[in-house]
Amino acid sequence: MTTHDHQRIELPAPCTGPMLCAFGITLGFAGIVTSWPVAVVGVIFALAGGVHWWRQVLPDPVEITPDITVHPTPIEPRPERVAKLTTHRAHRARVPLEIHPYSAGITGGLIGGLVMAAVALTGSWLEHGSIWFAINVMAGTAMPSIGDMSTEGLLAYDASAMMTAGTMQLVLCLFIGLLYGVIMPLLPRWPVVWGTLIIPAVWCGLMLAAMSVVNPALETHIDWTWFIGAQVAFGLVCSVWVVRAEKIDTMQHWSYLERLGMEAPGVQPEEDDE
Amino acid sequence: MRQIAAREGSVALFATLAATCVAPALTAALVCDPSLPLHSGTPSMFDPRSAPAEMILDITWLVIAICAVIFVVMEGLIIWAIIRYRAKHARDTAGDTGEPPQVYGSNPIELAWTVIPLLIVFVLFLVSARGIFEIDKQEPPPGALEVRVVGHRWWWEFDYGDLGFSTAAELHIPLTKDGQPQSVFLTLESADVIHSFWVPQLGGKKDVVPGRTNYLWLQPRETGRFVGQCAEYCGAQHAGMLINVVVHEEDDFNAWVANQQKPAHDDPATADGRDLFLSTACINCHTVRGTVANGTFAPDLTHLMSRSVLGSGVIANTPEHLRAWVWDPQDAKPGCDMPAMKLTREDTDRICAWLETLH
Amino acid sequence: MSSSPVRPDLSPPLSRLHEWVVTVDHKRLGVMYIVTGLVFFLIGGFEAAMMRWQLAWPGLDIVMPEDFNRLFTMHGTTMVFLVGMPILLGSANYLVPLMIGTRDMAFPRLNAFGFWLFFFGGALLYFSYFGAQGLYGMGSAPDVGWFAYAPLTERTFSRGHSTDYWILGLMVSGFGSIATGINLVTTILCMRCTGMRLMKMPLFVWIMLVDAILIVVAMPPLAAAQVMLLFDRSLGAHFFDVQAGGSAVLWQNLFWFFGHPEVYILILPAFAFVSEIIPVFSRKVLFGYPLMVAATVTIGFISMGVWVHHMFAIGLSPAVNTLFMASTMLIGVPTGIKMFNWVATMFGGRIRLHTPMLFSIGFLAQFLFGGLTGVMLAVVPFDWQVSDSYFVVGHFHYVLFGGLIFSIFAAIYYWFPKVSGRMLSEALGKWQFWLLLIGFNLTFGPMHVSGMLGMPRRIYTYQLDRGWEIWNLLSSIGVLFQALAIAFFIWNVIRSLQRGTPAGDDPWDAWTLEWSTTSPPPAWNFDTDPEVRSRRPLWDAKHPDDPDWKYE
Amino acid sequence: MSALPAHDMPPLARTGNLPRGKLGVLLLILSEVFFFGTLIAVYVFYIGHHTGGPTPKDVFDAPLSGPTWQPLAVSFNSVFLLVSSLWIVLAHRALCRGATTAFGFWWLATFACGSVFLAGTANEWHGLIMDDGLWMGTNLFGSCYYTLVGFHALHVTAGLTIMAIVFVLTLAGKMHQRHAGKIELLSWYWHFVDAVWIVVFTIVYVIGWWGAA
Repeated sequence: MTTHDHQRIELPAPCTGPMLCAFGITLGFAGIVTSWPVAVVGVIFALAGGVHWWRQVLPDPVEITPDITVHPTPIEPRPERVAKLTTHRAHRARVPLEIHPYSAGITGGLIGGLVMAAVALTGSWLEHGSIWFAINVMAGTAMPSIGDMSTEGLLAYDASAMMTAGTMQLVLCLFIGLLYGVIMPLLPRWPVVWGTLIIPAVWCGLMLAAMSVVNPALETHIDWTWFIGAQVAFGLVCSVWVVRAEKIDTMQHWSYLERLGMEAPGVQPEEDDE
Repeated sequence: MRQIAAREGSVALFATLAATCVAPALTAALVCDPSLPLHSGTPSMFDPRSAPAEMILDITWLVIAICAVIFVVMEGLIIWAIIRYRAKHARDTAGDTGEPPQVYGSNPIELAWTVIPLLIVFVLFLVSARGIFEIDKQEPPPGALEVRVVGHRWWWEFDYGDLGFSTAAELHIPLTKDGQPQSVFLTLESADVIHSFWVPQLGGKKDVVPGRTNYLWLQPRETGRFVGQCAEYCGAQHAGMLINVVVHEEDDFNAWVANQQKPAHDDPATADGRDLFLSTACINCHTVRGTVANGTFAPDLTHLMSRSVLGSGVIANTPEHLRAWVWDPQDAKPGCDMPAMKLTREDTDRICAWLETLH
Repeated sequence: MSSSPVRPDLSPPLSRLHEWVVTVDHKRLGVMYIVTGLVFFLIGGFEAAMMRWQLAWPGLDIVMPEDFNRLFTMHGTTMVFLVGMPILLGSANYLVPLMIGTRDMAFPRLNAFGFWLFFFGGALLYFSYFGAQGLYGMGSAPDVGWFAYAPLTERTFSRGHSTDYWILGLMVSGFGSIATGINLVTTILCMRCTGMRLMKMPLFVWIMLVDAILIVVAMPPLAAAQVMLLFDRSLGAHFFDVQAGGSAVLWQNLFWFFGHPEVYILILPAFAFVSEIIPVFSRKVLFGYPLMVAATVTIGFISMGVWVHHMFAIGLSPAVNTLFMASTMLIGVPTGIKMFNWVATMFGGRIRLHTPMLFSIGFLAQFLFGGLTGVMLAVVPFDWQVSDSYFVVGHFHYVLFGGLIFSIFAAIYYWFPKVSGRMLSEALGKWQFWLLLIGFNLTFGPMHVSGMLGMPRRIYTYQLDRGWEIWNLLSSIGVLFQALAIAFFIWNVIRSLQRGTPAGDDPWDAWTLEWSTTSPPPAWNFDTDPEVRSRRPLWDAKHPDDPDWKYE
Repeated sequence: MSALPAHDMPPLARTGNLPRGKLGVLLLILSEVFFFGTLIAVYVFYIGHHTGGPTPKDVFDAPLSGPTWQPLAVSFNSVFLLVSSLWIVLAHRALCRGATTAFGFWWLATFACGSVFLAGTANEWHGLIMDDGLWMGTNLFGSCYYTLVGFHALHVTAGLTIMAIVFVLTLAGKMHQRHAGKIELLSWYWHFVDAVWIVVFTIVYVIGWWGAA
C-alpha cells in the first residue's frame, strides 16, 4: 500500500463555538430556577458561541490539513487455511443446502389443520351430537365465559367462540405447518414418524400437564381419544405433505459469480467430488 | 497475545451458569416449599388466600414453567458451546488451527426459532387474555360488599358507604355472606397523588389515581390478617403506607360492623381528655363521630382502639405507642403530615387516656 | 497547520485541556462522552450503595427517608440519562465513523455541541444538590423518582426547585442526545466508504442506526412533556393538575411513550457490542446477519408501541391491557432471535475466552434471564402482582446492568487497545469479571424473590415481620463484591494506560475497518479512503484466496 | 487492501450515499414532528376537559373578544403564512438562477408575510389576555392553547430571525448561487412550520372551537 500518493486530507478545524453555545443554553435554562442575570449571561454566551460557530461553517467550513505522521501496518494475507464444512465443498454456506420449500409447510399446515378440525368435529358430533361443542371448548383458552357455561350452552353455536377458535386454529396450524416444513429435513430418518407420532406425543404431553391453566374448560370436557386423534391426524397430513414436496436448492454453495450468472475462465470453483 | 488460562473456560462456564441459576433456583426452592422459614407475615403471592390471587398464581406457574424451560435450554446451549467449541490450544490464536468453517446462517433454522417463540407467545397471550378478563372486573359482582378506598399521603381510608361509617388503616371484610363466598368490590380513589393498593395474598395491585376511579375485586378464601402496602411511590412516607386486611367469619364481621356504626364511646371519667382534644387543632384533621371533631384530612378516630395499628401500620396500637405517637408522630413516621402538637406530658396523657376509651 | 490546536501561550496542562475543550474530532468527543459516563457511573453506583446499606436490614437509619428518596431518584436518572446515554452515544461516536471508513461525523461541530449540552445538562442536574431551594433550605436533589409521576411533581406536592432541576437538566441533555442522534443517522446514511452498501455495514452500525433513529423520535415527546410540567410548575398551567381537569395518566402515557423506546435505546447498543465481539472471539462470521438486521429494525418499530405495559396496573380497560400485552410479548420474539443467533455464532467456532468474550458471555447469560422475566412481566395478571415491586427492580437490572453494563465492559476491554494503543490486563480483567458476576447476581437475583414476596420498590425501610430481611441482606452483601470489581477495573485502566502492553493495530485479529488503522487512530482515521466489498473487509484482506465477497 | 489482486474482484458496489445537509434537516424536522405531535395529541386529548371559563367558544366567538369572529381573523392571518411558503420557493428558484436581486425581493416578501402572521398572533394573544382574561393558568384550555400556539410562534420567530440574518447578508452582497442548497434547507424548515400551522389551525380553531361548544 503506498502512502505518499494519498489524497489531500482535510479535517474540520477545532472550534470553541459549540461548547460556549451549549454552556450558554444551559445557563439560560438555569436562569429559570436561579435568577434572571444568570439567564442573561447564558444568552450572551450562547449568542457568542453561536456566532463563532456560524463563522466557522459559513460561508465555507474552516478546515485544517493534518501532518500525516503515522501509518497503519499493512495487512498481510494469512497463510493458514480456513476449515470447510466437511459435508460439502462450499466452506461458507447458509446451511442446509437443500430445503423443502416453505410453501409446502404452509399449505401442509393448512390442509393438516382442516383434517384435524374434521376429526375433532366428527368426534364432537359422535360424542355430544353437536359440532359446536369442540369449537366452544377450544375457544375456552381465551374466553373466560366458556368456563362458566353449562353443557347445553356448549352445544349451541356461539359466534364469538367460533371466531376465537377459528383464529386460533388458523394461526396455530399455519405456524406449526411452517415449523414442520422447516425442520423436516433436519430430523434423523423417518421424518413422517417424527411428525406423526413423536411431535404430537410431546405436544399432547405438554397439554396434559398444562391444561388446567391453559384451558380449564377443555380440561373439564376433554375426550383424550379424539383430542390425540386430531393431533395425530394433523401430524400425519402435514408431515406427509411436506416430505412429498421436492427439495429445492438454496444456491448457497454457488459462488457469487455463479449466482450472478457470470461465466468466465477461472471463476468456477474447482471440482473436487469427495 | 494475552495468555488464556486453559482450564478457566469450563470453570467459567459452570460458574456463569451457577451464578445465574442460583437466584431462580433458590427462589423456587424457598417459595414453593411450604415448610420454608418464611414469616407468617410474608405477603407472598405464592400463598394466595383469595380467588383472584389464585387465578393469578395459576397463570404465573404457567409462565414460570415456560420461561424456566427456555432459560435452562438456552443456558445449556451457551455452556455447551463454550465447552465444545473452545479453542483447543490456549496460546494459539489461529496460527496452526486455522479458522473454523464460516457459516453464514440457515434460513430454516432461523425460521424455526422465529416461529417457535411466536407459537409460545400466541398461546401465552390467549391464556393471559382470558385471565385479564376473568380477574379485572369493572362492575361489582352481584351481592358484593362495596368499600370505597381512598389513598391519602400516607394512610388509607376505608369508607363503608352502605354501612354508614368510615375507618382507616385496617380493611375488615367477611369471608362469607349467608354461607356463600363473599365478593368484595373495592372502589379506589386518591385524595392527592398516585398510590397503589396491593395485598399480594388477596389479589394483584391496582393503582389509586387522582381524578380517576379504579376497581379491585377480592374474594377471600380464608380468615386471617393479610398485609400489603402502597406500591406506587407517593412521597416521603411511601414506605410507611401499609395496608392491613382482616378477613372475619361472617358473625365476627357483623359484630365489628355493629360496633363501628355506633358514635364514639363517651366516658365521663376521661371527659377532660376529650375536652382538651376538642380544644386543639386535632379536630381540623380528625373526625370523632359524636363530637365536633369532623376533619377529613386524617384518619377517623371514632373507634381508634378497635384498630390494632397506628400510623397506617408502622407501629402496633399499644398505650405506649399511642403516647409516643401523640407526643411526636415524626419519630415513628418521619415526614408524615401530622405534626408534633407541642403538648405537655400531662396533656398528652390526658388525651391518650380519652383516646384509649374509643373502642 | 497542525491537527491539534496547540496554544503555545498556555501552560502544558492547560494547553492539553484547551485541545480537548475545543475539539470537534469524533474520537475525542467519543472518549469524553464515555469518560463522563463512567464518572457518573461511579456517582450513581455510590448512590445505589447507600440505598443498599440503608435496606440491608429493616429499620436502619443510615439515611433519612427524604434523602433515600433523593438517592433513588438521582440513581435512576443518572444511570439512564447520564451513564447509559453518553456511553452509547460515545461509543457510536467513536466507532461508527471508523467502521464505515470515513474521517469524521457528518456534522463535527454539531457533534461537539451535542456532547457539551449533555455535559452541562448533567452538571445542572447535579447542581441541584447544592443549589436547589428545597423545602428545607438550600441543597435538595429531586425526590420524585426517575419517571417523575404527576401529580407528585406538581407544585402542591413538590415544593422548591428540585423537580425543576430534574426537568431542565434532562431537557438540556436531551437536546444534546437529539443532536447527536441526528448526526449519527446522517453519518451512517451519508458518509459510508466506497462499496459499503447498507447490507455490507457491520451489524454494530446497523444497530446504532436504528438506535439513533429511536433517539430522534423518542426524545422530543419527553421534551414536550417536560415543557408541560415546567409550565405547570412555573406558569401555573394545569396539564397534570387533576383539580382543574388535568390528567395524572397523561404524564405516564407521555413519559413511557418516550420511556419504553428509551429502554431499547439503552439495550440496543449492548446488542451492537456483542454482535461485534462474539464473532471475533468465536472466529466465525455472525450467524444470520440479514435476520439480525431485520430483528433490529423490528425491535425499533415495535418498541414504539409497547409503552402501556408500564401502566398495566393503573386501571386501563382489559381490552387495552390485552392489546399491549400482545405487542410486548411480540417484541420478545426478535429479541429471542438475536439471542439464538449469537449462540449459533458460537457453535462450530473456535472460542477464545479473553475478557471481552467473558463479559459477552456474561451478557448472554444474564440478559437471557432479564429478557425472560420481561416476558413474564408482559403477562398482565402476573404484572398486577409484581409491577412496582422489587421483582421489576431485579428484572431491569438484569437487563441494564447484567446486559448493558456487562456488554459495556466487554466493549471497553475490546476497544480499549484501539483507543489507547495499550492492552488492558487480562488477569485484572478476569478478577473484575468474576467479582462483578458474583456481586451482580448476588445483588439482583434475590430482588426477584423479595418482589414476589410482596416488597414494593422505592421504600426506604420495611417491617421486620415480612420475611424480606435475608433477601435484602444478600443484595446488600453483593454490593461489596461489585465495588471491589469496579476497583479492579479502575486500577486496570490506570495501570494499563501507564504500562500496558502495546496493542498494535489489530490485537484481536478482527475484521472491521477500525482495526486497519493505527492504535490509537490518527485524527484523520485512514490514510486512504477504504474500499469494501463485504461485511468483513479485513477478512478479505487476510484471506485473499477465500474472501467473503465471493459468498455474500 | 490494495494488496488484493484486483483482476478477479467484483466491481465495487455503489454506496448510494445521501446528501447530508438535506438528511440532517429532514431528521430535525422528524424530531420536531414528534415534538409537535405530542403537543397536538395533548391538545386533542384535553378538548372539553377544562373546568371553568373562558371556553374556546367564549374567546373565539365575536361578541366577547372584539369586532371579529376569531377563526375568521386567524384564517386571514394564516393566509400570510401560507403565501410566504410560496414566496420562499420563488426566492430559492431565483437564487438557483443566480438572480440575487430577485432573491432579495422574494426573501423580503417571505419575511414580511411571516412577520404579519407573527404580529397577528401577538395581537390575538393581546386580545385574549387583556379582554378575555385567558392565560396559561386560567384553565386547562389556556394551558394547552398557549403552549401549542406559543411553540408554533416560537418556531416562526426562529425562522424569521434566520431570515433576517440572510436578508442582511443579501444586502451586503454575500448571497450567491452556490448558497442555493442551504436556502433550500431553510425553505424546508419554513414549509414544515407552515404545515404544522395547518394542523394547529384545524385542531385549535376548527375542531377545538366546534368540539368544545
